[in-house]
Amino acid sequence: MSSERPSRLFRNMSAKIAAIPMALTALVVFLGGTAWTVAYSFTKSKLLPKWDLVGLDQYERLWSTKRWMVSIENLAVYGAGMLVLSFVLGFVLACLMDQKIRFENTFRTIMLYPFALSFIVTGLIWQWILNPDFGIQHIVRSAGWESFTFDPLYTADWAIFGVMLAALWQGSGLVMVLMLAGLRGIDQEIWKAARIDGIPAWKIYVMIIIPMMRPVFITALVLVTSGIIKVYDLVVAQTSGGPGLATEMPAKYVYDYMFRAQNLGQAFAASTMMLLAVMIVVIPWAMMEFGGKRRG
Amino acid sequence: MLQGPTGRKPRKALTRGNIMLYGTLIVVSLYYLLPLYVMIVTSLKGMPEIRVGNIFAPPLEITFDPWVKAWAEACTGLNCDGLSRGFWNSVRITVPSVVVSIAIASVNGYALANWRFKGANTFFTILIFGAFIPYQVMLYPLVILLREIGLYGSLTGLVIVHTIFGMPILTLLFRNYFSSLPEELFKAARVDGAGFWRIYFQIMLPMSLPIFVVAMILQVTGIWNDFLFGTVYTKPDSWPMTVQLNNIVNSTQGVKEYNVNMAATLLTGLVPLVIYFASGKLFVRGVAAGAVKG
Amino acid sequence: ADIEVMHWWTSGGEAAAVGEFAKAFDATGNHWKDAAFAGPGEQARAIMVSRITGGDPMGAFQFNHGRQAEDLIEAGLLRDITDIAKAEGWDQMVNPQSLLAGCTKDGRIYCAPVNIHSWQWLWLSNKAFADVGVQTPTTWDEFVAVAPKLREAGIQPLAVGQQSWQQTGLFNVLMATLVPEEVFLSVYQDHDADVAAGADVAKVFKAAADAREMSQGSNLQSWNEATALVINGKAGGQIMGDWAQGEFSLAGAKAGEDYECLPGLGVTEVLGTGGDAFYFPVLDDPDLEKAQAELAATLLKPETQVNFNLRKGSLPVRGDIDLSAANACMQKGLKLLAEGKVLPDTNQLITPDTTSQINDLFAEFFADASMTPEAAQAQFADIIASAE
Amino acid sequence: MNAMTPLEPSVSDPSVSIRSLDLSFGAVKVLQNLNLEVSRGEFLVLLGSSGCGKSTLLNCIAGLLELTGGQIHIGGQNVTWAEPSERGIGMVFQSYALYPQMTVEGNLSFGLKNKRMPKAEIAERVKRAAGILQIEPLLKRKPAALSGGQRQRVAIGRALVRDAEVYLFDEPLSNLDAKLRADLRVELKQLHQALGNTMIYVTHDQVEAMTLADRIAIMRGGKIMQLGAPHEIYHNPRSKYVAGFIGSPAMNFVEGRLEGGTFHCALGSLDMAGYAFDRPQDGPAWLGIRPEHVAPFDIAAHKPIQRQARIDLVDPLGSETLARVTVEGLSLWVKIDGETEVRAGQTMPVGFSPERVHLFDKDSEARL
Amino acid sequence: MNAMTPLEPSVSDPSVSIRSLDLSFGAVKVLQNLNLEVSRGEFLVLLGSSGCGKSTLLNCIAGLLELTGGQIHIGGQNVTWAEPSERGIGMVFQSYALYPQMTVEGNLSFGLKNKRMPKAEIAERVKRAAGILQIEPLLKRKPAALSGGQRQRVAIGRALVRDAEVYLFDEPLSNLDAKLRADLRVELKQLHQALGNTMIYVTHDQVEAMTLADRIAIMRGGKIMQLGAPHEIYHNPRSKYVAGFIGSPAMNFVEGRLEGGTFHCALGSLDMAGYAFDRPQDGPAWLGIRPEHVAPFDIAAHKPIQRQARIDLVDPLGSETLARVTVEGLSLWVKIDGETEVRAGQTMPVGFSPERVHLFDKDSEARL
Ligand SMILES: Nc1ncnc2c1ncn2[C@@H]1O[C@H](COP(=O)(O)OP(=O)(O)OP(=O)(O)O)[C@@H](O)[C@H]1O
Ligand SMILES: Nc1ncnc2c1ncn2[C@@H]1O[C@H](COP(=O)(O)OP(=O)(O)OP(=O)(O)O)[C@@H](O)[C@H]1O
Ligand SMILES: [Mg+2]
Ligand SMILES: [Mg+2]
Repeated sequence: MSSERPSRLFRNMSAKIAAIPMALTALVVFLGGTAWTVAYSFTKSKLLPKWDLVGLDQYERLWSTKRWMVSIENLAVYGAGMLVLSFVLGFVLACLMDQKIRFENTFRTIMLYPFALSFIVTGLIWQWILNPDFGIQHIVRSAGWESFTFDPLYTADWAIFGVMLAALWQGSGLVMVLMLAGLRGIDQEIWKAARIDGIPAWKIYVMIIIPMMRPVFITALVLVTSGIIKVYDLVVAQTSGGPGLATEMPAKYVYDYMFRAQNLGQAFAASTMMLLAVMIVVIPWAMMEFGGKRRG
Repeated sequence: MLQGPTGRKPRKALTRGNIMLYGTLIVVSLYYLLPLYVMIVTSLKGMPEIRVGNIFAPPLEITFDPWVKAWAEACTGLNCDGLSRGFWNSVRITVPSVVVSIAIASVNGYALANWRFKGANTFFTILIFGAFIPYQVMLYPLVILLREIGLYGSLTGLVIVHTIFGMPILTLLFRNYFSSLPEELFKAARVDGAGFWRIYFQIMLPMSLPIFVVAMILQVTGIWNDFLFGTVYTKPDSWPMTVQLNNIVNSTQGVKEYNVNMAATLLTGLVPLVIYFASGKLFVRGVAAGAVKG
Repeated sequence: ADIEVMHWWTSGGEAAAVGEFAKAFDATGNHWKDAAFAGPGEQARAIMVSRITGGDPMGAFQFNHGRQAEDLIEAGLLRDITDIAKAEGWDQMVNPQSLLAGCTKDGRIYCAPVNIHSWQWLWLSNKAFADVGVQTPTTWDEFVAVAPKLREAGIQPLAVGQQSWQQTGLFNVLMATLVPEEVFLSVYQDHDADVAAGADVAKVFKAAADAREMSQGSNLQSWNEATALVINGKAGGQIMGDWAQGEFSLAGAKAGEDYECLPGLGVTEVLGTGGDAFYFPVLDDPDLEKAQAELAATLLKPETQVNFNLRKGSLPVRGDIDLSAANACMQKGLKLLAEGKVLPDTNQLITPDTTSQINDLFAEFFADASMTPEAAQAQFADIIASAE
Repeated sequence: MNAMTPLEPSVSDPSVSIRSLDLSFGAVKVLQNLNLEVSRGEFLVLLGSSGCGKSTLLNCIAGLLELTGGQIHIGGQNVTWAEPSERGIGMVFQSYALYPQMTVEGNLSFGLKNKRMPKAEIAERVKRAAGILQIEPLLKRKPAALSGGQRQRVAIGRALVRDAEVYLFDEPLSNLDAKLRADLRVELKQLHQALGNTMIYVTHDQVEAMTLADRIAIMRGGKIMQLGAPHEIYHNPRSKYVAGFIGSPAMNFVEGRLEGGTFHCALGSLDMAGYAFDRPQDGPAWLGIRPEHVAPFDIAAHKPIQRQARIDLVDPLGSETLARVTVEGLSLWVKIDGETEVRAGQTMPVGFSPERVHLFDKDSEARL
Repeated sequence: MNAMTPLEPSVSDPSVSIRSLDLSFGAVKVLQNLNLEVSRGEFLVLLGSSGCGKSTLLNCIAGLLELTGGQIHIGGQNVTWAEPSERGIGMVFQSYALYPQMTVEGNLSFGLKNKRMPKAEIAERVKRAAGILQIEPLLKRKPAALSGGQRQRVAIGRALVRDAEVYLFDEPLSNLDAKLRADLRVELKQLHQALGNTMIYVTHDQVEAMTLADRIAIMRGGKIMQLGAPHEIYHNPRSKYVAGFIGSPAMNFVEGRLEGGTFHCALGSLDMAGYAFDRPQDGPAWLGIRPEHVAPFDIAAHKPIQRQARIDLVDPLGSETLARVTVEGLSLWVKIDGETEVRAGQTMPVGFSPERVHLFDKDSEARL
């Protein structure tokens, strides 16, 4: 009898062929691109990448730049706030939307529409709305509450929250929709069982639905975090990193050095640091999350 | 005999729960609508009124000129035909990019979730890592890559770029969704003699409508609003509408016409808006209801 | 032949100006294929560089002349147009000559300057000063002196958008006008850190601190919102480049009646000669090369210069033309140019890298009232010391 | 509303009482004017063909479906509109509906934790239920890593740990092997006796129905056909449907005419002397006789009615053997004890007595 | 690979043959060195306690799980690594696994469409299967709008419409009522006879096992304990486990010692003359006797061994009655026919003959 195990290479051939674009993207673009970036971070490339090695100079400069340090702090505050807020808001809204409400489509579109608008202008609108001279503060004050103060964008300590307000406005709709899609996949029988168990609705969500939606949460987590790490347009449009350095972000540092300051080497050093940080967190996590058993 | 409540529970519109529910939704909607309101109001005002006025005040004198201008008259360089110029380019870019990127990512996600093979997870991990790489960092390497394969400057090249950048999140989105569907269905289909593609099209796809909508929302928005890739990887002839939007809105030294900016932004957002609204029906409930017991 | 020209002039007035170029170029039997992309700096530059490195360059593109294109020139990607310049006699008629210097690298010319934009203007609202019952100031110092009055009356003395390029621009204007020209040059041209740390520059930082004081409460981002305040009389003044002119005229304000413009802040009447220039990537098609040459020549022809700059609101790069149609403020500028009261633009002197470090410094300085001028100056000197 | 009197006489002290219940899914009417009273501590088994509405009825009682019409009372309270959790019920779902992300232990204890029961007691109860259901080694697994029968046991466990006034079981033992099923049957019976709560239990297993039930309700097409004690259902079915439905293999039916106490059919004219008539009525009728009441071989000799039969088919079940025989052109099933050797083709005498037959009207199918 | 000889003698013309199969889920070893040969056209029933690995075995045969070790041959081909679709199998899943977004009709025809069968033939087959399964009115519904039993029937239908060389059925009738189940049992048997394909069928219903099977495999903990014809399994169990597992209610066991053909136990010393010893071996042993082999009342008089018994508990099942009795302090189940009236508390004689008992070694539990 032929008991030869056939070559593993040809098993699930279609699947492997279908995954070629992914493999190529991963290897050539992401891995290759990262390697390229890291390599050129050791050069003093300016407008064009140039193989002109300077060792760790770019890194030394990077870590002695105040703006970079402040950017990292800002990112930490912004990231923590955005993660928590967009998940809470996105999930709570998705739950509300899942209550078989009327006009679901309208509500959903309202919450999602900001996502469709270019930040170049919405940043400006939020600037206006948060502007103490003619925005909300002005309205409230002219309504009689003279001492009302709301000018986050012009107070260094609060500016980051002003940015968050706009970011949440733009991005939470998407998180909501993603969660809603997850909720729609949940078997109604589970609800029945939980109702029999006499569990209050919020607890059903927390204890049963959220664990069941783990995959969707992971997707949302990656989506939101990668958005946080890459945050750029919004800051440029809304505060240009100000007041002072109060809303500078690492990604903005990278782009500014790349295109505005024409110092590719510095930009690459900064992005290498960002990628390194991401790698330290993401790779072990992803290996654990996706490498193990088939299903969670 | 039959006293007390009987039959279907009457649906009272004004229960406390409903007031809370709709109340919350309406309050939240206000947060989402406030900036939109400001934009609309501004787009209907003349410039002098904007310079003096209160941003929340309704226009004293409604004018649609900014809309007309944004659509048909605003200049970008020599061409003064507003947003309308790039509209079809945008469509030409968005349609294939959305279709191709979603198609490839969903097939990838499906292959990863259901047809596990060696090495897949390593690639996938790199891919997820790729989600965190700032686009701009990859700008030049991709230029070089496309140049080497001879696709630089073509629409195909741009579609490839959009596909590449959409791939990490979309693949994750689909992989995670597919792996939360009951595995037995996949098994049953294999026994039924369905191959890789048939299972994908006939079993997985119909059960994944909500997630396809999410993917579509992500991609349509992202690609429709993109102008960086659209300009970096193609020629001016095929630049998307957002270049016009950017030009109208973003001129640094020239005069800023806020009303036209607002109108242009709102106009550009209309296409995604239509998609959002139209996709509502696909948000079906209980996609796998009745499939398995357990 | 069709020449694809990439530039960032997109708003209505700018577009009309570009139209003049196109008209003139098309008249030579070629065709100006327009590719406009707004926003100099990050994105436009990314596109241009990508197009060039992607092996599919445009025929010509706009840059701020200065040191931004150095790398491209070194990489041999840009065409040497020295012979065209010679043939057209640019070395004779370009005024000031420093413009051409900005295009020159190792003795070869790589770009065609087309206009001059200057930063050194103080725009003042007559209405604001009338409201507090004082004469509109004619110098910076007067302005500083009346500032408290304005503030008492609830008028913002100085409107400054909270973007670092505006703040740095303001500082450089102070630098160019409040201390002798040599100081400006030794700091920016020679990167002399000692001078940068010295007493003269300290004076400038003091003035910058005054400006900071006067701009407190200016809760704005973009420069034209600030201009709008000046137009409405809600702010006393603004230091901004000549492009602010456009906002005033669009609002129907008249120079001399509704507002005043003080070149050189009324202190040292001098203009920086920043501006735009066109570069020409190396192409391997002789037809296109010929067209490129014709384009370069056309850009500096007298009538092209007149028509373009009138529409653009900027100053022409040659001194031998008549611009009597220009408005009062522009006339002031022309006069200064003619007198040779010019300074090179900082873009020509320092790299974008240094510029952006200085931007960061002033962003911080203007946002943080507790940062002393001395501390800021020390950092400034460090940056200058490391400048290339 | 229509003030109907319930079909069945009211039981005393009803625990669950269902009045004129209607339920439709869109256009599909699933339950129609259904009335049912279950007394406190009663074990009621619902039997009925697949798709007749048993699960739907349980769902209505649990409050998981919105009624189209009618009322439901539990423990004397009108709970028609009450939340499922307010009804004091425990339920085992036909589809299990386990919480997929919780371990077996989590599934069992979740409801209890929610009631803020002390930890020790929860552990105690979970342990007990797991013991009864023989799932102790699985407590740390998630449902996905369980076999079908194990999942079903977890589903039962989730109901068992609770103190409910009324338990609703939807085919809880269908995926278990005979041995385990017998064990659990005994456990359930004991539990029911110990706790004294009301049980409404859907099953397809007649042994289960017969051994567990205080009363059995036979449903058909959303209506209750007969409600009574097991022996009554078995020995005194009110209609041909019930008679045919209960008993395995099913009752043999012979078509004929009843005339003055004699049944005329292919078997000849049979004297029905000894049959306990309900309401004798001449006309076309069905005669039913259960396979176990057709006596084979020598026992046939003792029966008033005897015929020769040819054996067509033999199904040895071990403890007994089923034979399909032809008698006078009619095909009948006969149950023979497992020790007698029979072969297809053989002939044998068969006999039965009129006391053991059932007569039904041809048209109304009601018992005569 | 390890060249093992299969445990069971090779059947001629094997349709499915499984050699040294191992399967683990992580650390849990589910199937261990399992060998099985099923011949062409055979109807093999897998019986075993819940969680013993039956579904896992079917999944392995279908190619839905990756083996840890061993080989599977179907129709003479080594299919160990083949795709499920290449194996020529049809399968009914225990969890149904219906395609939720397709109608019942779509579910049934999906496999056929995959084979590019002509439309007319698909329609024909679907109609036939729907007829057999009594689901014609449901063809346009989606699974979510079906009852549990209806879903199960759709799952069966999906396998039935196909021409598979081997059918794998995982408890296909567990959620159906007795009547339908009997109907389908007959249909399946006929279908099997008509098509002549191999069937591997998991069930918990012993009647199903006995009536359908050509051979029964009793599994325990991932191993096959005994494989044989139904009557052999029933009458000649090779081990105490098999003896106890098959038969409902389960066999009664009495502990004692076998010494020189006499079994000493609480019932006294029983002479085993007449018992067909396999390999008589003195020592501690179990004596097993099925409830239906304990003769009650007058029949007891004919048996060699007789005792007085007190009835503790009576379970009337209709066609028969189960009684738990105490004999000499031992508790035994006795099956009594349904017509005899018995009451708890009554005493009666019981008897059995040594031919009907089963003796097992105390330690190895193997048949003596
Ligand atoms: N994914 C898994 N991980 C770990 N153990 C598993 C997994 N799936 C099944 N098992 C275990 O493997 C054993 C065999 O499961 P299988 O489903 O084959 O049982 P079965 O014989 O079909 O039982 P049932 O009659 O209850 O359906 C069970 O004990 C089960 O707990
Ligand atoms: N959502 C639905 N829409 C339409 N019809 C439905 C729906 N759910 C169930 N039905 C129908 O209602 C009838 C009763 O279903 P139910 O589940 O109560 O049957 P059941 O008695 O439990 O049957 P089984 O023994 O097969 O589980 C069935 O005929 C079924 O097809
Ligand atoms: Mg049911
Ligand atoms: Mg199983």
